Amino acid sequence: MTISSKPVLISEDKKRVDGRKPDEMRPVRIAVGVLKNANGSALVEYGDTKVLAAVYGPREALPKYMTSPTRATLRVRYHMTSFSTSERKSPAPSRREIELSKVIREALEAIVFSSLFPRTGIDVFIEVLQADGGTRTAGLTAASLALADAGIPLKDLAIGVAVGKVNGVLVLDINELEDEYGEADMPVGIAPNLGEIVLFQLNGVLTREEVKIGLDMAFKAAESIYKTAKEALYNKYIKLVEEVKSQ
Amino acid sequence: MTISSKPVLISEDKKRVDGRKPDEMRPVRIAVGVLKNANGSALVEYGDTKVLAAVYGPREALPKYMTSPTRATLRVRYHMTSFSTSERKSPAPSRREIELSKVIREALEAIVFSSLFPRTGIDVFIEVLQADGGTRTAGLTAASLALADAGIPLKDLAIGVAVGKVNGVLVLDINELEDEYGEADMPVGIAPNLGEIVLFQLNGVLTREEVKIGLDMAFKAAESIYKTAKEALYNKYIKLVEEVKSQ
Amino acid sequence: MTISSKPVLISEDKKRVDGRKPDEMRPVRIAVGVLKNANGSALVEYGDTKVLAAVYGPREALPKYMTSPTRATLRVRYHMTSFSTSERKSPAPSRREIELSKVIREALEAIVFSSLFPRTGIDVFIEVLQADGGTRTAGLTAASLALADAGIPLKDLAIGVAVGKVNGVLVLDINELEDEYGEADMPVGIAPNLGEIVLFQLNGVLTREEVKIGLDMAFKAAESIYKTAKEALYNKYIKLVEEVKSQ
Amino acid sequence: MSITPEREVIPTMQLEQVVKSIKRGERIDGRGLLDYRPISVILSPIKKAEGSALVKLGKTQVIAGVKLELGAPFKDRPNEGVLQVHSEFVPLASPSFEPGPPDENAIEVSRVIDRSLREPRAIKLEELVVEPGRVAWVVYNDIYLIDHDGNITDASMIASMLALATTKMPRLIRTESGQYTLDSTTRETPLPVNLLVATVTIGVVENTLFVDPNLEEEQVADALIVLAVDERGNICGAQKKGEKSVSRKILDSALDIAVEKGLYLVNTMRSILNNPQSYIKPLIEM
Amino acid sequence: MSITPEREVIPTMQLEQVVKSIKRGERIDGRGLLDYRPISVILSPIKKAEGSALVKLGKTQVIAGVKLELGAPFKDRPNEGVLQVHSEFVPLASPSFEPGPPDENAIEVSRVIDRSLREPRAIKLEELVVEPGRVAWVVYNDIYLIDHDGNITDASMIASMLALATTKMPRLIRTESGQYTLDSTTRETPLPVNLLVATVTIGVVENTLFVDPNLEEEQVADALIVLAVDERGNICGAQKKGEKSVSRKILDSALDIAVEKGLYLVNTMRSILNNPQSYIKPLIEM
Amino acid sequence: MSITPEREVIPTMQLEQVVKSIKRGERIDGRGLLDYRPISVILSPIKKAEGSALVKLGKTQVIAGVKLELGAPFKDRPNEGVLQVHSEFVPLASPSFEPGPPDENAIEVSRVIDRSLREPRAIKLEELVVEPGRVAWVVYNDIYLIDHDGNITDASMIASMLALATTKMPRLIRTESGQYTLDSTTRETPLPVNLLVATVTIGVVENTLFVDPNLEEEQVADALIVLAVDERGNICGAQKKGEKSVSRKILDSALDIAVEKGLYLVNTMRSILNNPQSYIKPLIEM
Repeated sequence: MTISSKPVLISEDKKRVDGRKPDEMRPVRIAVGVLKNANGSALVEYGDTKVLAAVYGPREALPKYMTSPTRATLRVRYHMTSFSTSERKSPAPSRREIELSKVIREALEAIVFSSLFPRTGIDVFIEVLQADGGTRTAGLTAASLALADAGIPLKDLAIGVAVGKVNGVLVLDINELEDEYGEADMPVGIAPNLGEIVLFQLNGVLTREEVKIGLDMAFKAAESIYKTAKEALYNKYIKLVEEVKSQ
Repeated sequence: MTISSKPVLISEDKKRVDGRKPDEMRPVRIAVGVLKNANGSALVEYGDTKVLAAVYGPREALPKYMTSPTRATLRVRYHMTSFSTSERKSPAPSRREIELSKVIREALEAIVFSSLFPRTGIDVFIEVLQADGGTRTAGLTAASLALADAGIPLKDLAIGVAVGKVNGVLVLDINELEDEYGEADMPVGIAPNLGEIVLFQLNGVLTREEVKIGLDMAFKAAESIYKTAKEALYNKYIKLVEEVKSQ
Repeated sequence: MTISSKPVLISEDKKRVDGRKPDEMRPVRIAVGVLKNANGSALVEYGDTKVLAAVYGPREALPKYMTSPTRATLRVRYHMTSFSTSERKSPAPSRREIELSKVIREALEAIVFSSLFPRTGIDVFIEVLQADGGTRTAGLTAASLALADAGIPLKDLAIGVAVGKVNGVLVLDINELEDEYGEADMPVGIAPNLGEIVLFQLNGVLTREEVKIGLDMAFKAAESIYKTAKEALYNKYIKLVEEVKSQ
Repeated sequence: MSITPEREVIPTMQLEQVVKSIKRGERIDGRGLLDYRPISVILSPIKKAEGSALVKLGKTQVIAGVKLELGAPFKDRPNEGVLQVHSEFVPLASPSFEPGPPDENAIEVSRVIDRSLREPRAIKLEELVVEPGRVAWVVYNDIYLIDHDGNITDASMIASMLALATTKMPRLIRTESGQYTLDSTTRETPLPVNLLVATVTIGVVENTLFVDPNLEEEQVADALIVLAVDERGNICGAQKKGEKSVSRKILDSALDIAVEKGLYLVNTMRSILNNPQSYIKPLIEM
Repeated sequence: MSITPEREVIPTMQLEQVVKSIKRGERIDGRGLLDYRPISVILSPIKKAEGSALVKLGKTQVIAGVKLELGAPFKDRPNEGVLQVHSEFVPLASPSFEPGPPDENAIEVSRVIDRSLREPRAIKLEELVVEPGRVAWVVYNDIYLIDHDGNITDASMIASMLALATTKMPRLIRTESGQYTLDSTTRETPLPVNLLVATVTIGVVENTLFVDPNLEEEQVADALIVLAVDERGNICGAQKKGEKSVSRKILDSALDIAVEKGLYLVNTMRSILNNPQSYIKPLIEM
Repeated sequence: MSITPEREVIPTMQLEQVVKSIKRGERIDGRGLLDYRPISVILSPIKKAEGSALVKLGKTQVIAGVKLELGAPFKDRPNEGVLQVHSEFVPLASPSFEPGPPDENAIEVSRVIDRSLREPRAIKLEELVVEPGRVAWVVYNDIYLIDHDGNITDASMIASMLALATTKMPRLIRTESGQYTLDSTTRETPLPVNLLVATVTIGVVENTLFVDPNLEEEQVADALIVLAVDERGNICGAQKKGEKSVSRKILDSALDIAVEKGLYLVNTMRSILNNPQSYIKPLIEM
């Protein structure tokens, strides 16, 4: 890998490296129900970040792990394919992947009505197909949509979006270059209808006020992603209805 | 390791590096019942390739794996001792050993009357003591003899033999040098009485016709190895009878 | 690490590298009941060697391992913290730690009345905080004190002490420098009241007579460590009584 | 250690139906015995990889990605680049897959594909050495199965072959101190490919042979015969799978079928590669 | 893979008591909502480590040890030393810990501490390079939890920070052949530390916030918000934990609390470091 | 972690018989207390190894193989070759062995043998350095137990010692660029051996001592005392095994027995090594 000097992340006319304004998301594309085997699935793209999620369950839990008499057990795996990153990633789970699996599981625990399915397991598998910043937030969005697609009752969707700080400016939905050379990356998971935060991390240094402004930006962006997500769910529903009709 | 240039594998008078004719096996030596603890065992030598196999079972399966209510579960491990190869082999199972364990298990599934022993496990352990080409085929022969020695009802023995192509000539039972510098290695597992194929792999490039000719060679060789194998079983039986008589 | 030439381990006036006489222990410091969660615990120092032991149990054994209908199952782990050694130690268990866990477990089996607690597990966890020679012997002492502190009936304490040979002289309780450059390290575990040996290893070359003399030294030293150990147990008992009174 | 797998529990009625269909020569999904399912392809979906392809074979979906690095050649192949094939059966692809390192089935697929590429010299590894014995290109061909509806091997092979054949190598930079690095932002010369290879997976039910088994057909098959065929019609790999034996006659027929269908698959790939732009499209169509 | 953990079984009566106490603003151990438990410290208990500290936060006990080695810098950071943070939840610390490699909880703690040290540049890693791109100091910050009574993160952070701030580097020797070694018998210059950082763990029970949860309080908390604060009062790390969501209002309050209590912890550490001799004492007092 | 093993379930009657026999001084297989079982040996059965030996001690069978490679010396032993001893209890040797990495029993055997070879300097490691601190011979002594009928340690030690003492080193080649390789087709000078070492395993049942326990005797023994003895009669290794303690008196007696039987085993090995041709024979006699 060639070592480049730190690039200019915000141009004089306040444009970012990919031409976006500070509070502008990358194009968000969402498809639901993309896999045959899984009970629910979703493919989510934030720009060049592409994440696939599948849900199996509620299903009889394997003997390998315990179930609970009062609720469904969630098993969540966040995993990066080996070709998703600039340098090939070893397929073995890294410490980062183990941490993010936990953080995303806890975010999903907050939205799943798990008490409806005692003694079962709900498995959520996330594969990052291409990583260009924001894989955990796109992954959270994909996971909650796959849960919805699987028909599992949810309190709300969980929408992930990262706020960053680059060249002193707070920006929305940072890409890899901004993450690498910027000052902060703050991934936030939001349940837009509940107005609640289900995931919150900070990697970098911000003032207390910057955190609060960043949260405002995240809440606003979550609303807009939420709309796209609902459309994707609706599109699949429409398609299903049409299929039924045409039979 | 010194890098040598490719050796002449077939001399002008059609002899191979070890002096054999193309359709000539290396000396095959077989002994059955060579271990005290195992329910059945066999030591098989194809020239300098020496493989030991042991069978335990049918026995109560360990809690670690599932049993079937309708059949015996086979567990097969093909393993190379660390001193069996030119460069010392790490004792941890390699991807090659994992694949060959599966291939040999499936070959044995085809000859064991496994439905006779529901809810039990039959364990087959193969240790390559010295590797000079044809370890999986000698291993298959040894495994089927160890099963026979353990008194497990078999549809037939499974006899392994490899056909190779070296310097453009199809040859029987290739050794390591021929494997390394030859054009193809085609291991075949044959149930001689049934006339059936239980293992079939090809590592190399052959025409469709060459594959068929190679199969003819393998079937012929299997007949001859089968004779040696039966003698070894008979010898052990004779010895047992003599022991019983002498008591 | 810089390679130093072999140091003089016994000076002309028969003093050792740290000024001790051949049959002199390093200062032994013992505290019992140092942890809140564990049922029993002990911290033992032989000079700069510092070892912490904790006991959980008798407790319901986890499904991961079998219990016995006739006795308690002992699980013993001897482990070195990564900062305990001169070169940082990987936290993964080494072959040495696996062996010493077994050797210490067998020593403890000899003193625990395990038949009093059928179908339970007694877990002994030893962490070496700082290693300066004699970690297994200090660890054994700590483990038996943690068992006593947990109220588990014992036939006797097990006191560990190492005898070494340096510059041709038998010496007591060798430190790391003496271990590294000396001729022999003979760790001994002794049940002082029973007069029995529960652990015995030799790493080095000794004559048969030297072994016997070394054992005499070890038995003598064990008596003295035993006294310190009993005081530590007594101190904790006194403290408890005072606490109860003051309530 | 290889252990007899537990059977998937499928209602017997359904299984019988699958078997009957095959014997009748008309398969449950309406195909003839020697018909492949529709093949749909997206080329280069993963821009971060030097090459990639998503292949749908019926409802089976596979993504292959090719990553290039510099490394040391194998000791016994000082004058060649290194090819590494890995296959991951990630748990999102099937209810029967568990997370963890590749099991024997995933390892078998990757090794069959590895040999089928290596033996006919599908990749010109001899052109991928930088400094003999010291530095060579390492070609990682990573295969992710994302939806499993049978015949993983053939789908994985098509995806691998297309990913490799569309791989563009980044620029190699030699520093003044004689070290090598890659400028991973560039995509320059194509990876040197000698020829195309396909695998043909043939199911056996009693004496009936059929190609491209779907998941249910795999579950009723006595055996599967995987044969790799290169564009010259040679057999360049073989693997019998499954717990039953096959007769000599069956194997001979399978060889004939393999050559025919192998060339069909090679031609399908060739026509895609002749017109790659039509196959570069977004993963999500809005 | 992350799996919903089994709950510890605590008598419900007791749990209810813990919740009631928090809501009443007077905690079961008598503390106010924003009070930390007593902090007791032994500096440099492990002489074999270049730096070490034992910290008791109430009954939670943690030892951090710092080992220094020479190694290669990270490829993308050729001009910096390497910081490695590892946390081990050894089974002697709690009846619920099992032997084995670090689980997701131990990994999370070490990664939160790693980021909270790295991002505000608490250690001057740029001063720890020996030969750019080739040789650098590797700083291992190893954290052993030895008794678990809640709030592992804050206790681990205090122990790490004190161990790092009292670390003395051994002499670096350059041999004639241009190799480097360390004279591990020496302890010379202090490890270059830029600033002090604390983490503040805030528990949430319904709408009540409280700091430094003990084990029982952790078990009833809806969520935990961990916020790292540097000595300038900036937020330099954050991690929401737990299975329930938090409102925007709660998070805003948590940020305010974190800055206040973070500076309190930084000051506590500062006063210890200003008078280190008082904190160097034997592990066992006779 | 070491866990109390489950007992093999043997009918109690039979166990009692074994104990009674020992106490009576006449063992179940007719031996006296201080008699070893017959030792039968095949030298060099594995030509691919630089040295090898198959040893049958009664019905216990062990193969040791010695492989030589070039590698780096240990950092703290720059002037010595490297000895690596590994013992594998492969599952074909006993119904109670499972596949997997070596367990504590296999590790213990290999470490006892390693120390017993290393401490008396049985191998002249100082003659096995090629370039101090950089290149040295690495001697892998790999022990495969293939049939387990008790006293694995002594059988493994005899096999190891015979394999090492008959090892022939391949030719070392120094290339023009100063690299070293081995010509693995050659077998030239013998591995330099200083002296022979045996281990003597002594069983204890109450106050009775006996050597070379078979499997059933091991199961009833209160403890096993393994003592390594070199050809000079020195004690060069020791390991007490088993879950019961031994008295000082027992240990003293064991030391005396060990020296006597150790020299017996050394002499047995010496006579084999003096006449190696008689012990080079095929594994399978037809």
